[in-house]
Amino acid sequence: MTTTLGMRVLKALAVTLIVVWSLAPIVLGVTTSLSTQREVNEGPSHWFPHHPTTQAYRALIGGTTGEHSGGTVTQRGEFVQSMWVSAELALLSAGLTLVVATMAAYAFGRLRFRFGGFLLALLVGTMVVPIFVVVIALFKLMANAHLIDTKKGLVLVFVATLTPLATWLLYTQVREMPAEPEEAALIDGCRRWQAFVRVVIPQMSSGIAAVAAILALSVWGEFLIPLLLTQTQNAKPVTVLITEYVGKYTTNYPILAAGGVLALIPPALLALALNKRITGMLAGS
Amino acid sequence: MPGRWNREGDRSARETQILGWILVVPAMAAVGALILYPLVKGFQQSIQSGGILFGELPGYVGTRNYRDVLNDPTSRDAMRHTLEYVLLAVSLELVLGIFVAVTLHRVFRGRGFVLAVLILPWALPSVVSGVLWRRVFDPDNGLLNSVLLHLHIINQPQVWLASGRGAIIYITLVHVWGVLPLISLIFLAGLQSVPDEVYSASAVDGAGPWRQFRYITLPLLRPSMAIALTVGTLLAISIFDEIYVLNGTALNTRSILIQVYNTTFVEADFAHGTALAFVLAAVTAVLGGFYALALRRSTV
Amino acid sequence: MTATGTITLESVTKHFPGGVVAVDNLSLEVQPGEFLVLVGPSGCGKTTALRMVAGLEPVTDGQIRINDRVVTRLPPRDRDIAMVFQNYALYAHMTVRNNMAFGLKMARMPKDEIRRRVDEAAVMLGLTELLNRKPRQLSGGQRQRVAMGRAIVREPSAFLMDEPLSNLDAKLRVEMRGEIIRVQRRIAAPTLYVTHDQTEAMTMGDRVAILRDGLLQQLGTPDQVYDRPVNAFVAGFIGSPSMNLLPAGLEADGDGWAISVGGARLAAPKLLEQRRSLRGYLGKPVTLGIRPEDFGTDGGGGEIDVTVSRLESLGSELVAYLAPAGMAADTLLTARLERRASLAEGSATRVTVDVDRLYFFDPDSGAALT
Amino acid sequence: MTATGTITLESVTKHFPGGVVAVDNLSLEVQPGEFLVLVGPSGCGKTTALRMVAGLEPVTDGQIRINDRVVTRLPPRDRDIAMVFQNYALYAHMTVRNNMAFGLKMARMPKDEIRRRVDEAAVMLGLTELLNRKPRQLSGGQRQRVAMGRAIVREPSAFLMDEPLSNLDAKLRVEMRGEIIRVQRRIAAPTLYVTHDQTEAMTMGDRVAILRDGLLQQLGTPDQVYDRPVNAFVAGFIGSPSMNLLPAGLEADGDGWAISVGGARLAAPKLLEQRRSLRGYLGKPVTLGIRPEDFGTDGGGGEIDVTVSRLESLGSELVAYLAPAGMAADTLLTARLERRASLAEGSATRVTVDVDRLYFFDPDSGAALT
Amino acid sequence: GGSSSSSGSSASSESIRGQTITVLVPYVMPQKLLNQFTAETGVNVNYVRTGWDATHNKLIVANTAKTYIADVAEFDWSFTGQFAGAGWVEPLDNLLPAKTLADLKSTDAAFVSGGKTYAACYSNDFRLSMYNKQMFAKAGITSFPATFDELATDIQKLQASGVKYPLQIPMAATEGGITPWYLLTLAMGGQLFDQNLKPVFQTPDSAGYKALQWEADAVKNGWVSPGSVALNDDVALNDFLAGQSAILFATGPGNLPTANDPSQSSIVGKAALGLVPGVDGPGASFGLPEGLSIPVTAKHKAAAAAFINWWEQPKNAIAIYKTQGSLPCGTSTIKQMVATGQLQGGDVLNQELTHVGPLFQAGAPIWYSQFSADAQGLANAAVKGQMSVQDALTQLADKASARTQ
Ligand SMILES: Nc1ncnc2c1ncn2[C@@H]1O[C@H](COP(=O)(O)OP(=O)(O)OP(=O)(O)O)[C@@H](O)[C@H]1O
Ligand SMILES: Nc1ncnc2c1ncn2[C@@H]1O[C@H](COP(=O)(O)OP(=O)(O)OP(=O)(O)O)[C@@H](O)[C@H]1O
Ligand SMILES: [Mg+2]
Ligand SMILES: [Mg+2]
Repeated sequence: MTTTLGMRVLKALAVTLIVVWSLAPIVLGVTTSLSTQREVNEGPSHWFPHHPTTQAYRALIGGTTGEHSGGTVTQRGEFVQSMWVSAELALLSAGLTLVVATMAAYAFGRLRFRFGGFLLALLVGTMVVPIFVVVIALFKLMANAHLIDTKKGLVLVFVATLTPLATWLLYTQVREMPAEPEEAALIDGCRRWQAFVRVVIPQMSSGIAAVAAILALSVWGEFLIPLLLTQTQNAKPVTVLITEYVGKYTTNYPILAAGGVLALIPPALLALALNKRITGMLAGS
Repeated sequence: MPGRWNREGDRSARETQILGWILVVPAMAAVGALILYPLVKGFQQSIQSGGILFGELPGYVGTRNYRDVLNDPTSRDAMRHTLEYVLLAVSLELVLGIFVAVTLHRVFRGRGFVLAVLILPWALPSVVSGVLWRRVFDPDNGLLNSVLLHLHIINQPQVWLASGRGAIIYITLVHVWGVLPLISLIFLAGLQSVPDEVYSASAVDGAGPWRQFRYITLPLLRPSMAIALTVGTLLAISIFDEIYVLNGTALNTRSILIQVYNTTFVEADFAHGTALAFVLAAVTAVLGGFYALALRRSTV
Repeated sequence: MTATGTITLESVTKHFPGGVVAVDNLSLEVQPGEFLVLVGPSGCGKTTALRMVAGLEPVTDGQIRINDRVVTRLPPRDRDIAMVFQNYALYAHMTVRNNMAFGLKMARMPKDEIRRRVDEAAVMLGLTELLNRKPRQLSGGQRQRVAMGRAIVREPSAFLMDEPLSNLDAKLRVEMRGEIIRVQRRIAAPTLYVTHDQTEAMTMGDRVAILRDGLLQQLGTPDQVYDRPVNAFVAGFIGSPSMNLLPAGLEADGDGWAISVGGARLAAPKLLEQRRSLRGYLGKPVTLGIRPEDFGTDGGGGEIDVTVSRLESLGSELVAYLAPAGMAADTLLTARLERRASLAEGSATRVTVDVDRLYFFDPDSGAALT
Repeated sequence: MTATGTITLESVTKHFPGGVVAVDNLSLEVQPGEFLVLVGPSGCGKTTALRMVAGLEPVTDGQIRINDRVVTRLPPRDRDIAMVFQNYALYAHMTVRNNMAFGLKMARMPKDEIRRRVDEAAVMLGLTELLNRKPRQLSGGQRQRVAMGRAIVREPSAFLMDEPLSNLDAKLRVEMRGEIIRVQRRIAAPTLYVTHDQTEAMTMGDRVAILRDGLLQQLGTPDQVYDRPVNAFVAGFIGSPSMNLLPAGLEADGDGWAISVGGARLAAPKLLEQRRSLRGYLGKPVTLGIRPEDFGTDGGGGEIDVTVSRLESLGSELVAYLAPAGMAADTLLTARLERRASLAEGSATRVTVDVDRLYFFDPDSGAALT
Repeated sequence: GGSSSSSGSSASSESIRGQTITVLVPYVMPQKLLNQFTAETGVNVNYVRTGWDATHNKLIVANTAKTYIADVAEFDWSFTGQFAGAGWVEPLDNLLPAKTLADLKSTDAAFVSGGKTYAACYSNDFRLSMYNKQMFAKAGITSFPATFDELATDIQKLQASGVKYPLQIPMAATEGGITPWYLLTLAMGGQLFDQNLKPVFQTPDSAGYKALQWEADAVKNGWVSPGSVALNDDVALNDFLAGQSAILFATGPGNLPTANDPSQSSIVGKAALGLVPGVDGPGASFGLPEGLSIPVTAKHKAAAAAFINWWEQPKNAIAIYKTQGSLPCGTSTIKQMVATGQLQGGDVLNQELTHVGPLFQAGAPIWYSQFSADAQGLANAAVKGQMSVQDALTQLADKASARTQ
């Protein structure tokens, strides 16, 4: 659509605003990660390290050997391993949740079946359940099933906790989707589920991409559930590992910040990758 | 003779029934086993005594725990604070979330980058963002103080989080910073089902960007708004990390969930903890239901 | 005793929530291999009827059979039909080729055969160049042709087409008409075809069904519905421009009958007097129908004095709007005349009417008086 | 010296990504208050042209002016146009009333006035009963009328209409044609109107522009393009059924000319010899054009021996497909004949041709020889 | 030490061979040391390092669910009342060799409840002060103040010499922000609770009251920076390390090495430990030791006991100290470290140890955590001036009294 210069300036302004708002504290994180603990302690004059160093990153990846660091000691390989765990958890959980939720959303949105409305309300209603209420029973359940400290177990729990939101989001999209192409598919000889897989899902792909981002990022940032359900490096995501760098007396800011900065990379890549799938209005031109 | 064809059995409708059930089974199973079942257990916990830990015999105590937590003055204060967090955070998130989503809904060069930047606050592990914000708000050496001092906006360092109102506002801002990506993505997802052609038609009808937003985007975002409001309320009502990191369990900023956390994880009093958490969940559920009903008016 | 190649609707009714009765007790049989055209004013229930036959819309009441098999409650896929949707309903995420191939893939047809059929249909529809585009890169007419292609590659047991040519230009439309008929004849699939185009209705249909407010008005061959409409509604609906319907009186005039219409008095042909139902209207008001092409500027028949209100040239012919003398001021007769007819707008003249081709209807019920 | 009420396209070009040139160097002026009909085969660029005028599609090259104001880079809302979209583009979330009122609300018109205008348009369009429905509860034709209503309530500085009547039945279409013209005349807004309907093109347009593959072929009054097409393409495109185009030879014959076509030989009228451009084709092949209505079964003119291949009755007339003797086996002439012409399918007969109305084209370039 | 004999408990070492135990502790342990343990006992160790804050949460959840989580688990002194009261941990009295238990006698008082010892100390933490020798020298002060009066004078001297806020006390509403009050209460010669666990801090003449008043005054008088009311202990340490203040009050012994670590500290070589001041002469301090416990849900209790015993051997404890920085607990171990000069600030530490007792004479009560949570909020409100000291302490006492019912 043809647009005016004023509009374009406004848009640029809006974009800049979003970038600055999101990025400002992150920049602080980056400078912190490039400082030494000492410079961080020194405060005001040292927001930008006078002597930038990648020491924190090296410590994070390669492990520390120094003594008396009061619990902020890192071990070689640990961080990278946790990043992998996080990535694996995010992708598996988001993927599985998408499958489960898309199916449910379609059923609730398009198929008339008995108790559908009630089930939808029940499902979406569980969104409000605070983890504190279920944590004991959940822990027992997982322990009995030997799922403590396994990625499998975490994925299951994530799927259960994210499915309500994902279903709701996708449900609204199913409702807005024109029915005709799906009907055409039914006439073309599809079973309902085939029409669903081959026509409805591709039709919704941009919405699904946005929901996928929401899900993967939710899992990536999850803390309490993996904290309680994991023990060893086996299934310990990066969010949990990073908290271990907070010691009893001291917090190693650079290492913590470096961990945070590195933990941002996969989500950012994911957003970049999904950008193309998320179609928008063609603007600007 | 109406309905005389029904004897043949309605295969089409029956298939729909069956498929409907098949499609929702996985979702219901996952949620049923891992949320609903523990929820029932949790509810049992909330109407039981705390047990030997608190010098009592285990057993059901009815609504006693609920009465206890509702009568506790600190809980009451925490509820008031939580209400303030929720109102402030949710209204900010709604406005900013729609703003961000609408901006990013337009395809422009570099959108991928902006999208990637947008989600960073959310992707940042909460310990790290807590530590960073602490560096910002630190009363002695904080970034905020040093910037404002430098600009001569203030002439002595401020203890940002000491006073009630101010502290709640700052903490809410930190909260919104972290949650905005999620809310924006919810709206962005909602915008995906808005067909381009209505924008063409409305442009021709003389609607400028603002009024397109007002009359096209906003009404079509209704369903997403219900979701965003619910999620926003959910996150704000259970605000925890931001407060804990920035101001500990200080009374002037204490939220319900800090109270819940203290009760369950510090005091190991799951009976009262879950009771309080159930109160919280009930409030959220009522609000969520209210949003959903208020915004239900179907769009198409 | 199965009748292959039929579509039968038996007392089919459709209520929409909100009290709209879209289709009302419709009974209709598309006979083996027949091409049945469904016409009617906008909103009369044509699309709804088609959708019920396809199984997309639950039937409120009644029964639908395809090839004598009751399909009323069967899912669409078990009905083996192909449908062209009024709004195309293309698969936005598939190329033109895949849009057309989809139904065949679902039928697990071999790849080669699919390719062959799609290519063939693409040639027929002039889509060969566009096979790799996505629907949003097509013009309206191109999309419509893809929708058409998707149906014809299927070779189903029945065709349902909802205004499949409405977005095509006249030339292409003539070609497509031929192609559709050819395909349909070859497959011998019974076809329900909705159109707004008079020419399509008249030339393609073995029979024509006229719907109004969900109610079937008439079902007959094109000539039947044109020449012997059962009521004023059908008479006015079939034929373009529409038949002129005028209040008139039927009077005895000497040894014959005469028709008084406005200031004019037309001598009725003797044949009229043999029509039983007309006799009762002698001396009473009737509605008189005159087709635009039954006017002339020379030759015999009755004569009416008119003022030429407006002339429209269609190139090949002339449409004249004529204000007859002695009738309500805003009455205008539409006449199709030879393009070389020498008339001038505003001038008063006298036109002839072919009195052998007059139609009569009851002024209240609209029923044809035959 | 502003020309109010004009739309001007100056060398407007549109390339789509992927190399499609949808509109190619199009220059066109819709004059004050003029109703200009844009026709052309499916996919020739009509919609694209309209969208560029509306500001919905960026112009690759060229300039667009409305009322002499350059609008090429202005957003749609600053152009004050109303448009009927080919696919309606209704606001799915608004009722019919709000769909129509939207543009007026945007113009901050008083509530009463909005209500009045919408009600008025609804009556005109037969939508009164449907004002509180949502688009998805409407039939195709009803939706199209809403799209129409949305445009006409506006009283804009220019109208753009993209096949606004394609989904309406013949009767309604005739009515709507009149209404559109009335509204347009009243507002005196220049109008670009895309249609596939010959009758609409011929009766509504002050002038007709014919596009082909994005290129303007001819711009002229309906009679001009019908009677004096500039090339074989226009000749074939305008008029329905299409003009018959046949390979023929122009030969000297005694003191005059003759036209040999297939086995027949038609004496050319004297007048032909005065056509400059024709002279050079003496003794050479030409493309001969005969309009279907220029055939007859009696009367004078040239005569051609034919076999009746197929007859189509349109009720009011007869379309005959005739295989001429002495021509390629699949050549079929289309003739529009009196419905009472006594022909039988399969029989051999002789038809007459009005030799005064023959058209000639260069067999290679297709240019008309005048 | 004689490893083979000491690592075997009363259970035969053969029966535990081949077992695998899970150990859950918030500190890193070099694999090399674990390998040695395995070599000695045949027990494999699945060592789980947890986050400091998270450990308690994990244990609470697993124990409430009555589910296995580890064979050897972290046990903070503050857990004692809660965990022992709920019966979540095994008493160690019969599981560890008497000799080991005796060596830990002084520190294990914090882990005793109902006469039984529930954990073996491995991190000998207590509260004392750290100060900046250079600033003291500049202000002309030669020794660290032993009494609160001296402290007051010295603070004024320090201010006069240009240190704006000489004192650093964390007062945020966190566990780290409330310990200074506990410490001050003890140092001022009082107690928080009497023998019957009745609160005794709410009257103006009580040490607890004076202590909180002292903190509030420190804010008011500008001894500490105004931001102290929102200051957590780790930030307080950082600020001290950055050379922003002269005295860090109520810190742990493990922080001296940190102050001398050039990668973290700007005051390398300038920091020294100081005894907790008192009313007249050094005051009392209290220990916040961490120990190793065996949950009742443990699968291999004998092997777990063997591991704890192994850890407590001086040789191993010192090796672990070198990687973790947590001060060992065994009397013999400390002696050995002081003797060999492996302990920074050893003499002051040794002296302070003589003043250290448990915060609760009879072991931490079951409701300690609740009390602490209440205290954090109320004390914080008092130092901020949002509540009077009297009101805050009255409320706190009321709550505490209600709990003891
Ligand atoms: N987005 C696009 N990308 C590529 N090609 C396109 C796109 N949109 C249209 N086209 C092509 O541009 C040409 C002109 O399209 P346009 O829609 O203007 O045709 P039209 O004249 O309106 O045809 P119709 O009568 O069938 O609606 C067509 O060949 C079409 O395939
Ligand atoms: N979902 C619906 N809810 C209520 N009424 C509906 C719905 N769909 C269609 N209708 C109404 O049912 C009637 C028949 O609609 P249908 O689409 O069958 O008409 P149609 O004959 O195909 O008309 P057109 O020629 O305009 O496409 C119309 O009056 C329409 O408004
Ligand atoms: Mg229809
Ligand atoms: Mg078009």
